[in-house]
Amino acid sequence: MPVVKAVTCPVCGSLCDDIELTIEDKEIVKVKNGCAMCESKFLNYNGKHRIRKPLIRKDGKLVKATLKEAVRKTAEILAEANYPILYGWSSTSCEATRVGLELAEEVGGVIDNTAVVCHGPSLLSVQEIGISSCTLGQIRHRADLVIYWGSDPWSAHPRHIERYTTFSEGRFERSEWRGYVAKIKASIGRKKIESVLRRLFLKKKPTVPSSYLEGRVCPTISREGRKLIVIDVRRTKSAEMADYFIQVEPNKDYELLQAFRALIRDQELDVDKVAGVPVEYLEEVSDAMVGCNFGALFFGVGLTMSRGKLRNIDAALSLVRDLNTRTKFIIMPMRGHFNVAGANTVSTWQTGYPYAVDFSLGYPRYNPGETSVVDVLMRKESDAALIVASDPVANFPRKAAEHLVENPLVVVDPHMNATAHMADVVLPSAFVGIEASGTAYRMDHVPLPLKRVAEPPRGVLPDEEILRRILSEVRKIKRKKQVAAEAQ
Amino acid sequence: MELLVKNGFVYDPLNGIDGEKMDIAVKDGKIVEKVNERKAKKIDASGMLVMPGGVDIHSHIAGSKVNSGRLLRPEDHFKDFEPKTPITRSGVGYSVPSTFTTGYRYARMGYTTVMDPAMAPLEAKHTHEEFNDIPIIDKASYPLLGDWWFVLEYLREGRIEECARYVAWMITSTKGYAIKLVNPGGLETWGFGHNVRGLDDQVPYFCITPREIIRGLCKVNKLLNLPHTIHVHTNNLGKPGNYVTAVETMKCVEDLALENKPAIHITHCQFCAFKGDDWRTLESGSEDIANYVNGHSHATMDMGQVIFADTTTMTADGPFQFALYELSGNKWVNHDVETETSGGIVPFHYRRKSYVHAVQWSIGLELALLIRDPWKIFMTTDHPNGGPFIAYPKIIAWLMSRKARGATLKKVNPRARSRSLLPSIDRELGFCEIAIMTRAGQAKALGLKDKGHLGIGADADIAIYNVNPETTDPSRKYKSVRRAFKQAANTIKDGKIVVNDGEILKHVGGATMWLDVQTLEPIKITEEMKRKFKEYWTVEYENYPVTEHYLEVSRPITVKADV
Amino acid sequence: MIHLYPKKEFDLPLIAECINPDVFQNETCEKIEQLKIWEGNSQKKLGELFKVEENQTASQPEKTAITIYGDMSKVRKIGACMQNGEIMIQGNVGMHLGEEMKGGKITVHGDAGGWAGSMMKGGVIEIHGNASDYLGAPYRGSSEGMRGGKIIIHGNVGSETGAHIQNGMIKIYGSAGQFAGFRMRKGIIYVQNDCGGRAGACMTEGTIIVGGLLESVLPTFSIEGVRKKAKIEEDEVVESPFYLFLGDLTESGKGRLYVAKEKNPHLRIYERLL
Amino acid sequence: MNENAKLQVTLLTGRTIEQGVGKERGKASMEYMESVSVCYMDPEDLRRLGVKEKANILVSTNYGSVVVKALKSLRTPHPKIIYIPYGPWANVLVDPETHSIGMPSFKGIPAEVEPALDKPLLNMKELLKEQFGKE
Repeated sequence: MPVVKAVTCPVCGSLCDDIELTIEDKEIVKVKNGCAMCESKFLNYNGKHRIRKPLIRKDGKLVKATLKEAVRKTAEILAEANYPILYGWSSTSCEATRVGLELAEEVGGVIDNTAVVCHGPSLLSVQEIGISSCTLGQIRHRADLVIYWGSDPWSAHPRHIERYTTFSEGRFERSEWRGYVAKIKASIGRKKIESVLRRLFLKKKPTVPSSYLEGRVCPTISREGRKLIVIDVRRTKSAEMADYFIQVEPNKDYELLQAFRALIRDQELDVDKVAGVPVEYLEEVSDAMVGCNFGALFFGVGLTMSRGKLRNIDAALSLVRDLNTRTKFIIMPMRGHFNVAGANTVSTWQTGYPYAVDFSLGYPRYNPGETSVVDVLMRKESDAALIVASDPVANFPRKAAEHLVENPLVVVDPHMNATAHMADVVLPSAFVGIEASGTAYRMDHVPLPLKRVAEPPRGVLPDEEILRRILSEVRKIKRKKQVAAEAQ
Repeated sequence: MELLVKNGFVYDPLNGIDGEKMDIAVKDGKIVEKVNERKAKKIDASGMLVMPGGVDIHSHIAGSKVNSGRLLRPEDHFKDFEPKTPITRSGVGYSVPSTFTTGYRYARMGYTTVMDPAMAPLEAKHTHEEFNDIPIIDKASYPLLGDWWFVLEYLREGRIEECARYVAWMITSTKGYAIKLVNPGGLETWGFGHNVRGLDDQVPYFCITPREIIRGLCKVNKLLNLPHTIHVHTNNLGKPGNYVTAVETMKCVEDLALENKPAIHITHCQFCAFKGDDWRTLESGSEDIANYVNGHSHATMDMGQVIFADTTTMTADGPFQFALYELSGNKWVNHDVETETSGGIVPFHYRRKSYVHAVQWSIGLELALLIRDPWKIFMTTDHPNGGPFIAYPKIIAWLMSRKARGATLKKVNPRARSRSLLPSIDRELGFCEIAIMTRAGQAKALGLKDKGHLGIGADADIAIYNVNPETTDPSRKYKSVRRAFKQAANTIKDGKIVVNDGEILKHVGGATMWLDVQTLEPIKITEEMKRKFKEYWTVEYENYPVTEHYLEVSRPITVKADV
Repeated sequence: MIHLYPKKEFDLPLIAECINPDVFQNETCEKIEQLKIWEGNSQKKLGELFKVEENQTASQPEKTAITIYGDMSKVRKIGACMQNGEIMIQGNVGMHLGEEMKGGKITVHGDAGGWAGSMMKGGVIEIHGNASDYLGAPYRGSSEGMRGGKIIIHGNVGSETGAHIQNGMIKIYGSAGQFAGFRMRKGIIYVQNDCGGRAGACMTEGTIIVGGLLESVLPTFSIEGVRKKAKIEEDEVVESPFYLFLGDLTESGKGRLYVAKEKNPHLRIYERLL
Repeated sequence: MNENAKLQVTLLTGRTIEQGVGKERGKASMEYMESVSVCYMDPEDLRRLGVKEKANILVSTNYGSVVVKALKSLRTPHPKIIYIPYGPWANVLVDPETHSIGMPSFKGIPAEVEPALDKPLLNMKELLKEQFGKE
């Protein structure tokens, strides 16, 4: 049975590229090294929810159509629109996004990627503060303090800790669980380890302080080696692995971050508690931050989505920047979709801006809040929509989705999702990273190749190719229009 | 297709042509002896300058760092944009332009070859993806190798030939063009937030000094027979007193030079020509550097000229960028790359009225004018570090005209003005010297045989500028010279007319040049290397190299190495 | 005096930098109708979308005045960069009203969209309804906020009012959202009623006066004392006791945050430090 | 059971590994639906509400209300904080206000929970039909 090695996993922003797939009769039958989400994707991608034929809405019902008809219909919708939106892009290849940007420019539309509802605020804050960051290997080799804030890697990026941070083996810093994992690895399979570890952590006594355990003595972070701190509104699975957990009151992250900033500048605070956490606990953590050799702060959408949004990130970026005058510290957003970083990257090199790019005046304009897709929808301004590899009906607030489904709506996706159900044209596409090759960018901006390991269903094309066909059809329509206008 | 450029004043220094009125014939993208005059498309260049297409040896135009700079500065693009036309793609400009705009703007100035000087090997795919979206101009990139763990370890152990083989593997795998060193040793040290202070400082944990790295890679460069020398951004860059480091860096490879051939390129030399103990006592170290360079033949350099404007500094020199952040308080990006290198970005505004900035401005021009041989110093702004490349015509005017220098000098910080050497320098460069500093010399230093000249067989990359050397005295009429170089009358790329009067006529894809370094015995990827790979990087060995599929227009250059 | 009447209800966003007294000045109606304006992704003439009428008046100031009747909430960049003259809008107006305005006056009898008075350098903007977010704030990535002039809002405003303000005055007679005066460097922001949390975050200098309830004071502000009154401008002083906080400590700032004592009993805990 | 029990809470929405796995199986799959039409609550709050685990509850915010299945949270204590994974059910409830930065407020929204034993839990199709009138 052929085994394909070094496959890049097209699920989350960790972009693990050590997946081994066993292929039998052109089907993936076994997945090695992957997490639960990875396995689920590789083993089930071709299930019964797959779209295999293009669909066009006729008399209120989606009916089968030819690819040519569907492309033609899509091109007509886009070419006639006065303010179309082109949204998605973070679950497809950079190559497809590249064509998508050209299409957006051609039709004078607004092109936005899912970062807008994920780490868009982080990008806005980077644009004000900058960011002290690095590739993940730096953290593996050097970090002796790792903090996850508003992020639950155990659930959203399951192998992050093992591959890149606390449990990884670096040149200057050892893995915390190496002995442990190695011993168990020898006797039982990898899958079991995870459950063993999980059970272990659950058994571990909560040495964690929280606002609900007041009156206890402030625990100290004195352990040698790599330390793990988790800060979150809930005690997540990741929190249970941590050496130190701080439970912050919902919507109070900004206050906590600012308090840390003041503390690392040796400023005194007038208050005893911040965000429900006694200041003495914070002092303990800020000492750990200043005292480490190399610290890393990972933050998730817990910061970008709660009250304060971009300003939470502003404070986090500033905190890390300030820490660099005392020690080495880096910060990184935990990017969700496997190629959301790539979508931002391509958009930036072609237009100067990472997302929410408005081409309606013939050149790129950028102002999230004005040119971002949720706002455009809330103001009911768009008059057509192309959704590529995303499911906004399932991800946007209902009010925004309402206007979206009123627009002539085209969906390019391998699966029948909520948005596809509402669409006027549905174009089935190949799974990028399984049935189509390309490039994706990891959360630290390392580009990795996506492999084609299986054949797409007959007649199903990759996003890149579908978009090229739409683009060329749009150009044909526009040329015809121009000729007609000149003839008049 | 055949093309005939008629009656221009041709400046082709590599072929000894200095302003002769002659025709240039082009066929199938190459310069040829002659073409059928009746069939060929003719360009009337009478009363105009005809030069080889411009070559830029050092300009940050693509890759992860440049793109982070773009991302960081929406306010930089906000008012400088280019709308889509039926021919061109849209984009944004100023100090970090988007890819399409970068290609168009270079082409409009008559430039056809640009080298991106800093590519983190791990992120090489990114650079190449962007290259595909930079139209018209040919490109290449230098991988950053001065702090790569393999280099540090093999050099420490004295295993120079093995080091050379790995460097060869790396250049070929990343589709790179030359060995780039940035603050050698300092970037690894920056991994824990520190820096090296000089050529003989130890790199923590690696027991090697910057001097050993520079000498080691210089030897490697020779063993591999690479077309360009090592390309060095010195230690202590941007620190007062660093001209000593620059001179020492050149000295340290003096004995490695062969038959007067260059062995080292010191890049953006302006930034390492500072004399003085601190910013207050800063003065120009250009004379000391020029004296050294005038007396030796193993070093070339480029200016790194400062332009008074708001720009975005970006280098792989992480500690330097952090120092710049502390100095300016502006936003700061740091990006360290595992086992390889680092990088940083800080927006920066060079102001006429600032003493330090005015001194820097003066240093760049002093270097270019005090170094007698134009084949040794090339015109750059270290785009965008000293200023955006669109300012090149201004620099040409300053170099060609005392009056132009005087006009700017009048407006700068008085203390800097009184200390500037410029008033004492009478030298004014001619068009031939400009042609050397902006194309011929750069192509020669890069070892690009088909570029930078108009001899038979050369690539038909030609720039035509609307200024008449017989009737225009550049010393007095520097403004018309500036105008002419800003918008080429025509730019011809691979025999196609791509620009007419500063307007883009064609969107063609430029090629990506890279070295296919062939070692005597092919590089064996041993189990040891694979093991090391797993330990050092967080990506799999198979996913590391840049496959040729990433290069839309690939132009490999085969190099036979001696190892 | 020029009167503009929208010919239809707008659905698409419009970019209308040309609606500016400096542009209209000394132009005939016919010329004004020819001015370019963007509706969605197509370029139109002003006359296609608006009825343009001229009202002959003798006095100079009125000549350079523009009055717009109707809902302009989709129309952006009205009065951008204007230096002289007057614009009056009888209705709501869209984003970027008076962006980078240097002089003159804009009056809105309705609500205004985000970024009103963005990067303003001089002149006056008076809005009788509400204004949205980023009032007077700079463009993305820039820290060059409002530098001068005056913005008066009679209704409520959204979040990040006066972000990065470097000088000038913003007076709000209603309530304000979160992060008023974010990274403020100088100038005055007055909020007569309630104010969302995090006022003055990262401010280094300048003054913020909150007359109503301030949701919370950031932990990085320290109490300086109680003041009997707070001065907004020469002839406008609020006489009521205020807590005075200094901050933001994270930026070693010396910004002054006045919070009305009576309306904010939750801040009484700070009194033990006085 | 207390019919009139109503609880004022803070709603968080976010990712769970179950939702991640379900998503990759296909957005129309049972697994996906079952992973996103739930609400994780502190057991104390369930008790206060007088409902058992897996009972239907009605969650309401200023922006809408939807029936989901109550689940006991393992990550306790977090009284008065409820958690619904990203998906069409959560979207009915979240605050669309972006504060002019493009990002709606997905976390930390004031909400109200009440028992809804008599109200059905809609499937994806029914929910979309109810919300958008399209299928």
